[in-house]
Amino acid sequence: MTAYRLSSGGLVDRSKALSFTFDGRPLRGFAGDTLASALLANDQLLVGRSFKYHRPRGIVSAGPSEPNALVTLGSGARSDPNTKATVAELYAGLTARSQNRWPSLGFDVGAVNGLLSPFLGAGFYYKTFMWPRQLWEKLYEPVIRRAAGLGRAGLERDPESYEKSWAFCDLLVVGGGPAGLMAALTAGRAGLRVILADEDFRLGGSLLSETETVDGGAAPAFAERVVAELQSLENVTLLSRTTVFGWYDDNVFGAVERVQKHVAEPSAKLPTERVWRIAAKRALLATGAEERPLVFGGNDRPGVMMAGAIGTYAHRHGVSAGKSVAIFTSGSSGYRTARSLSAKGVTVSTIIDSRPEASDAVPHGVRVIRSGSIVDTKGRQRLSGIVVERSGFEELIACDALGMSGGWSPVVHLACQRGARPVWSDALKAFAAPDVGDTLRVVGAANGVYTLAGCLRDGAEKAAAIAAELGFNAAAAPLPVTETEAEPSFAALWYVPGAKSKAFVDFQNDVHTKDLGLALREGFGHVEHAKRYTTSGMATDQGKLSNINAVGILAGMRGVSPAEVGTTTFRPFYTPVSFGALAGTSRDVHATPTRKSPLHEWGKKHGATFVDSGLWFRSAWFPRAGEKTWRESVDREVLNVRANVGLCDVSTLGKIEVFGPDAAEFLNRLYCNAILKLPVGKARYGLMLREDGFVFDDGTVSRLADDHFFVTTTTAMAGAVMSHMDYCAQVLWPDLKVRFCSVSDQWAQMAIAGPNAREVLQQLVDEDISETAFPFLSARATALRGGINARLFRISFSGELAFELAVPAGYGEAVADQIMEAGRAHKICAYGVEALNVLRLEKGLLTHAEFDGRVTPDDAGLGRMFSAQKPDFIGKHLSARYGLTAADRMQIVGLKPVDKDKDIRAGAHLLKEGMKPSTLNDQGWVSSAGYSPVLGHHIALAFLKSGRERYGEKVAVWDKLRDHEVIAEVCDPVFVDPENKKLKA
Amino acid sequence: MASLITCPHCGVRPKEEFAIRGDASLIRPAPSASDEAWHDYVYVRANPRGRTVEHWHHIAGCRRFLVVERDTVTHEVYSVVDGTAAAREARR
Amino acid sequence: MRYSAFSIVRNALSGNLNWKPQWRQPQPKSHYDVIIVGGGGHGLSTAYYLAKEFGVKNVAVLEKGYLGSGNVGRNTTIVRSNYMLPGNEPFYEFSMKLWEGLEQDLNYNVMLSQRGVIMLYHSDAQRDAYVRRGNAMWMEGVEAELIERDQLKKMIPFLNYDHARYPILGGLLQRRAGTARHDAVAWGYARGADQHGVDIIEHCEVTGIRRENGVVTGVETSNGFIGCGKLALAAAGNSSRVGEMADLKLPLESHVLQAFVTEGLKPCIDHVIVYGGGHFYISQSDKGGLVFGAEIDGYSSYAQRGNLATAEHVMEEGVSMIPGLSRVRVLRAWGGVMDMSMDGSPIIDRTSIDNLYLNCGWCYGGFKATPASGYCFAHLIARNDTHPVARALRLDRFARGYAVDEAGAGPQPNLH
Amino acid sequence: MVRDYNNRHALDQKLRGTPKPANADHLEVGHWQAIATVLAHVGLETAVERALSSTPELSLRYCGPGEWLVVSEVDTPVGLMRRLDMLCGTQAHVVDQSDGRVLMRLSGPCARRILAKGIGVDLHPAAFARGGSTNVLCGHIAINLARTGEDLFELIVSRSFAESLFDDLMTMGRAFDLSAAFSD
Repeated sequence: MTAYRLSSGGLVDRSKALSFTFDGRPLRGFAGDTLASALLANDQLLVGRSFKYHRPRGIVSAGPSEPNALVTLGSGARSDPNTKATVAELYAGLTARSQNRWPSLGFDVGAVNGLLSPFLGAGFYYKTFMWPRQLWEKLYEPVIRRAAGLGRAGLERDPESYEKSWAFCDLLVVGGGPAGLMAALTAGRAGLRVILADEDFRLGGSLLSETETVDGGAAPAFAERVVAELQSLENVTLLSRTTVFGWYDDNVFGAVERVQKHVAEPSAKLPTERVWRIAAKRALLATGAEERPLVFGGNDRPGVMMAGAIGTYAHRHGVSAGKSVAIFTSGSSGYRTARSLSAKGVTVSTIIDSRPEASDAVPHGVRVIRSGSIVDTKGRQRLSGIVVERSGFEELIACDALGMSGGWSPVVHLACQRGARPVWSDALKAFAAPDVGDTLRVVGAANGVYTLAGCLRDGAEKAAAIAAELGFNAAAAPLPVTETEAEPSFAALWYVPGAKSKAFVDFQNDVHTKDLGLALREGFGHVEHAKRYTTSGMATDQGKLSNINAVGILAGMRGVSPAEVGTTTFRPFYTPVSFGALAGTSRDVHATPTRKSPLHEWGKKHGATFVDSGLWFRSAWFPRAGEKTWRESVDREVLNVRANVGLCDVSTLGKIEVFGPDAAEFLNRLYCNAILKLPVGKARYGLMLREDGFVFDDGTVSRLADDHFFVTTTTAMAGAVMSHMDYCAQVLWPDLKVRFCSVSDQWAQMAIAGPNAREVLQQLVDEDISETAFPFLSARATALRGGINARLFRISFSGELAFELAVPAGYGEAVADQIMEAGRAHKICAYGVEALNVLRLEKGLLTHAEFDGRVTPDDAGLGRMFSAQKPDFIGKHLSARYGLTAADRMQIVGLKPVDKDKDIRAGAHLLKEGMKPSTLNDQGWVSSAGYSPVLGHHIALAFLKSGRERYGEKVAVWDKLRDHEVIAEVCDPVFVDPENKKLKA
Repeated sequence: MASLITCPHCGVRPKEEFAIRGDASLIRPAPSASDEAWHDYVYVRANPRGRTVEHWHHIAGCRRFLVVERDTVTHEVYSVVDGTAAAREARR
Repeated sequence: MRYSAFSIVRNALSGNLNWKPQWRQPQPKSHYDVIIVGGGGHGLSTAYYLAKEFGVKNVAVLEKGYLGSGNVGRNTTIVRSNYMLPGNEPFYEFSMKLWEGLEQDLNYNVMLSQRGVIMLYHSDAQRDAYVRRGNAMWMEGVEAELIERDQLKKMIPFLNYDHARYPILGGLLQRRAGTARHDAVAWGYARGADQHGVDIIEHCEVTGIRRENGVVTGVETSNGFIGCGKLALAAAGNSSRVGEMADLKLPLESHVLQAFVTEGLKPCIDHVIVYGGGHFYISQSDKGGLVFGAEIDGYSSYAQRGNLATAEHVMEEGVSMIPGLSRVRVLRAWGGVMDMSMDGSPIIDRTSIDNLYLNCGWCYGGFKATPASGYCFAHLIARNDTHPVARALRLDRFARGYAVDEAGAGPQPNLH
Repeated sequence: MVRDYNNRHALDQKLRGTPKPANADHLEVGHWQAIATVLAHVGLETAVERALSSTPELSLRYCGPGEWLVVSEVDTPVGLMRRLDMLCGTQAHVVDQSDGRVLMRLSGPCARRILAKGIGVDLHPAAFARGGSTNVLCGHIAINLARTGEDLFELIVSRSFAESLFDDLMTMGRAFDLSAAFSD
């Protein structure tokens, strides 16, 4: 027994015992404990195994910088690997497991790596495992992968939910310690909209483990009073359990709130975690400072901890890290911790001070060894003693806990995430925050102000200054009264010479001083190279404790100042953030919004199978009783449309109203074919190019009045076309008098196609829709019997006599019902996009399966639509380039299998018969293919080099990917009714 | 800039409301312009390191093309103006 | 010093004190036959192949930062040759073959891991597009497999088969594709080039290009003027800036692409998986971190950092594809500056200026191209003749109407 | 054959038969109202805005320069078109959107907090005052948002997105027991 719970004190609620397990062992802690403090209270010193050498490791810190005490919390689909025990809030029923050990934490086979360490130095893997080549994936890599990694992710579906929220404020205070609380209080009283975020579950920061008094009372009580006042202010939002992880452009911060991570039975109404995006006019970083570890032989033995952490466990959690504590310090802070521990009744035996002289007060009964250094530690899985060297003499001192205090490093992470580098300060012997302007300022210990009084003052002053800048009046309130305290002083001690065993710099990644030496020797002395070569600072703690020492050591070895070495780059995330939190609610079927057609319910009623089309659901086919495959349904639908009539929902097409005296001119410039002289009451097929001459989209243009057009786009490109039109109207031709807006959602649109279409539709409209009165490509606003506004178009995407009828979306279903009823006698059926696709394929009409962004109008057989006479339109000029007009371009053709029983599949490539497959011999590819129930065999559309000259030629349709090859005859792409007799019937 | 854009019509808006089109300094050549002029317009970009102008389409807002003048290194925004006004200005 | 198991043992026994720098830190000479601007993957591999394959040994690589400080050290390490267009596929397959012999060639373990890259499809149309691509690969003799849903479920059981917004129907797999350790590629090429006599000069920024009578004669640098016979630009995201020094205007925009890594985990993802419902892709490094990314942030940028909106979108796609990622924690995000070209494909070519050569436009596909890019660029520089697999990648393709537009998105860089 | 056609609401499937009692935070889905897009002729933006603002029955929602959604609780869609034609038919193009848009009214003490989960605009009354309206992104869906009272917001969304937006809002409001129903 070494670590234990003190008989009294701390901010834990001793009346609320919480039971939990560690590696299956039932243990007890109190409300207010972290997992780490509870483990210590139960004398569980050994918590994990290191990454490379699988060395036994214990708790080092009392916060987010923890490199060692990583556990897996929870089980099954609710496991959280790599959780830092030092920040995990204890709750009843918590289960924790150690990681990276086999078979058990106490006996880990992987520890053999430690014996092999001379061979496993930094970068050893770059120099070996190359012979024979095949063994890398088969042997070396699997072994390396299994040994590496830390916790285990089961990748099971996460049962919990997440969300996001925006927040806006005048002042964001990051960190709820003395400086942060004072800043929030000052700004809050002045009336600013303030957000105070702190990663801890209890606000107060260092006040919670502070022994000094504030306003004559205990520091935690002061914190509590301030928090209470802040809570009472309507303009202040307190976010505890919230880590600000990133600082982004425009002073926007990312923060993650652990809403229910500390709850055994989470409420379904609340998210587990919530990501905040906080847009702040000003921000104050009150993130404190990190105590530095010391790099000495055996410094990773469980029981060796940060001195301040020992203090925190004693004061905040009422836990002593040991029966006999030693402190190794390079400055005054070690003494301060020793005094506070003594005051708490924790036995401090020895202070080893690296400095020859010091004037710090020594608590009664504590031995001080000046100019001392620790060269080794004793004990197996827990510390039993330290080997102290002084003036060439070594002494073994028994102790079961050792506190390291190597001075302080301000936590300036966030301030350095947008490109500015931290600045070396000789005065602070640390890297300080750079000046990043007014929007983000650093305050308190993060600003190198280490006394309690200084922090309180700094927070109040900076917040008052910000209030004034933003036009608020911050009345000067008296500062809280504190005890007199000197700024801590320390010597920069990057590593302790004379190590008798490995002296670790980066605990988690097992980087020790020799690794850095090797890196330097091999030319990796640049701080970024050293990091990448040794992996120092790349562990889950991102080097919060180790980076500064690595820089110092490199500086020492290179004989330059730390300023010259510099730091590696600070990047989000300050501490790791879950995928789930960042994804929020956008997951699974809610990954993107869903768009539903006004005829969705109508489709459902008719048994539609739906298919995704971008954000839309579309009716794909309508299976009927007895139909076993989709093909049966589709064939029936196609044949029925060709023989009788069908109704298809085409509401998902993009629909745009275009108005204005220059509307015709605008559209004339937008499409490659002529629009200017389109008569009122007429529709026209339109083809749009990109400026580089390739087809962008196709659709129809209908002129409803001289200055009023109705334009449709494909479903897929509706948004892109609308944006393109915005660009053309606003930027390219701002002087054209044209206005337009999307009406895609206003109209339900139906295609009624087939020889009986007219008979069916005529029952709904009074207007004469005979061939003479309403011929092919007519377009008209009309009304249904019963008075509903409608638009009627004589256009066809099937080659049949067809109409498209648009009605206000809400009426879509009722009108479709009516058409189906009217069509019953005419054998109407509902048909979906699959049948639509076959119908258009039979007719040689093209979709974005053909228009893949690399196709010219001529490639597509639409060269006649390219109006060279027009002075200007998008894509005209660059269409003339050699590569777009070359004779060997691939052109659209039809394909028919020579053996009519064979199928052709989209995606196959084309080869001349008998030619060897090769990129050079590749003749083209199949863009669309399907079974034509009308013809009784498969057909396809394909792009073939110089295809139009090759009708009648036989080509190999080569689908090596699916081991499928057929011979097909090249033909005209129009398979059905090439004379358009049905269309114009 | 990469977090918030102040739209002259809609106010301060998050980045995800915009679609970025690209270089706003380009002027579409006359139909009769040379092949080289057209090539440069469609394919060549100054791609400055530092101050640049870029079209941001406020696609989830006013649907206006905005000209955002900004720095490509610091991401500082100098001005945001409506694209039509800027286009007219440029043509003058 | 040749690396081998023996050298490791021998050095270990002598306390690892005898290892030598992996490349020298030479002072620049006053003149080189070839100067390469950019000490990233492409610049270093160009130097290596120039010296080793083409006998041009009087070469310097000038790097403004530390070696490998550009995109070679900040990518998602994917290596593949699963392209569709005839202008691309032979080039990337040539690269793939070089990868497969690279470690032995360099005597440096770049940890090429041919674990397979699978691109998921979620609709019939997407499947057809991947079939087209797979067959294009086979045309070039590159193996590809179409994995259908049932088979995929066995192979990768943790994908979102049951609740996905866009159903996962299958995938296109290239088994030979995979990952490599990015930094090691830079270091391996640097060491190899150095051993062949190439001078690698770090922290040497090119500030001007000197021309006499229209011919390049050398570069002004932060270390003074250095003369050269030929000047080869391999400056990735800074290509436009370096090109500007020679009055070259390029079809490029620089954009930032973010990448991410999670905390280390025991092996759980054994392939490189690419989401077809967005742009997300993910693999697991040998150290255990899940390495992933998606699309560029969308605005032109020279800042090596990204924005939160894009990062959140990346996570949305990730969780949509693999619901079990939800509780995995993301450790770090970084940004690389991509030289996005106008058709999404790279440029390896001479320029209108004598003795000035250009290698740029890698978009976010530069890492996998590192060996072939260097080899073909070296071929061009040494022989003044385009390597056969790089013929489609010339600069004049835009003017001639031969864009190599794999995405079919047209001349807007941020759409590629 | 002549018949009456039934107009089906986009959220019919979601809300038909929902019990009416509303919680403190409530989402009321407008059952019927007339909505139109008004696009001012180039140069006449101010005149059109003046004309539209002069009619108390119409509420004006700003979309962009010279573009508004006009909402009427008293007119039929055809009636609104007629009224707008008379008001500004020579100065603007008027497009019926009554079937293409769905209006939702979010009210309650937590309305702002609910919306903050999807909308990246400062909704503090000092920044977004009563009477304000704007197009904005809510989650992944573009909407028009108006503040019609201290704790009262109206959202107008394209019909095809209405179900998705509705689902999103209910998720955003779950912590506050957000209820939903058609308006009477």
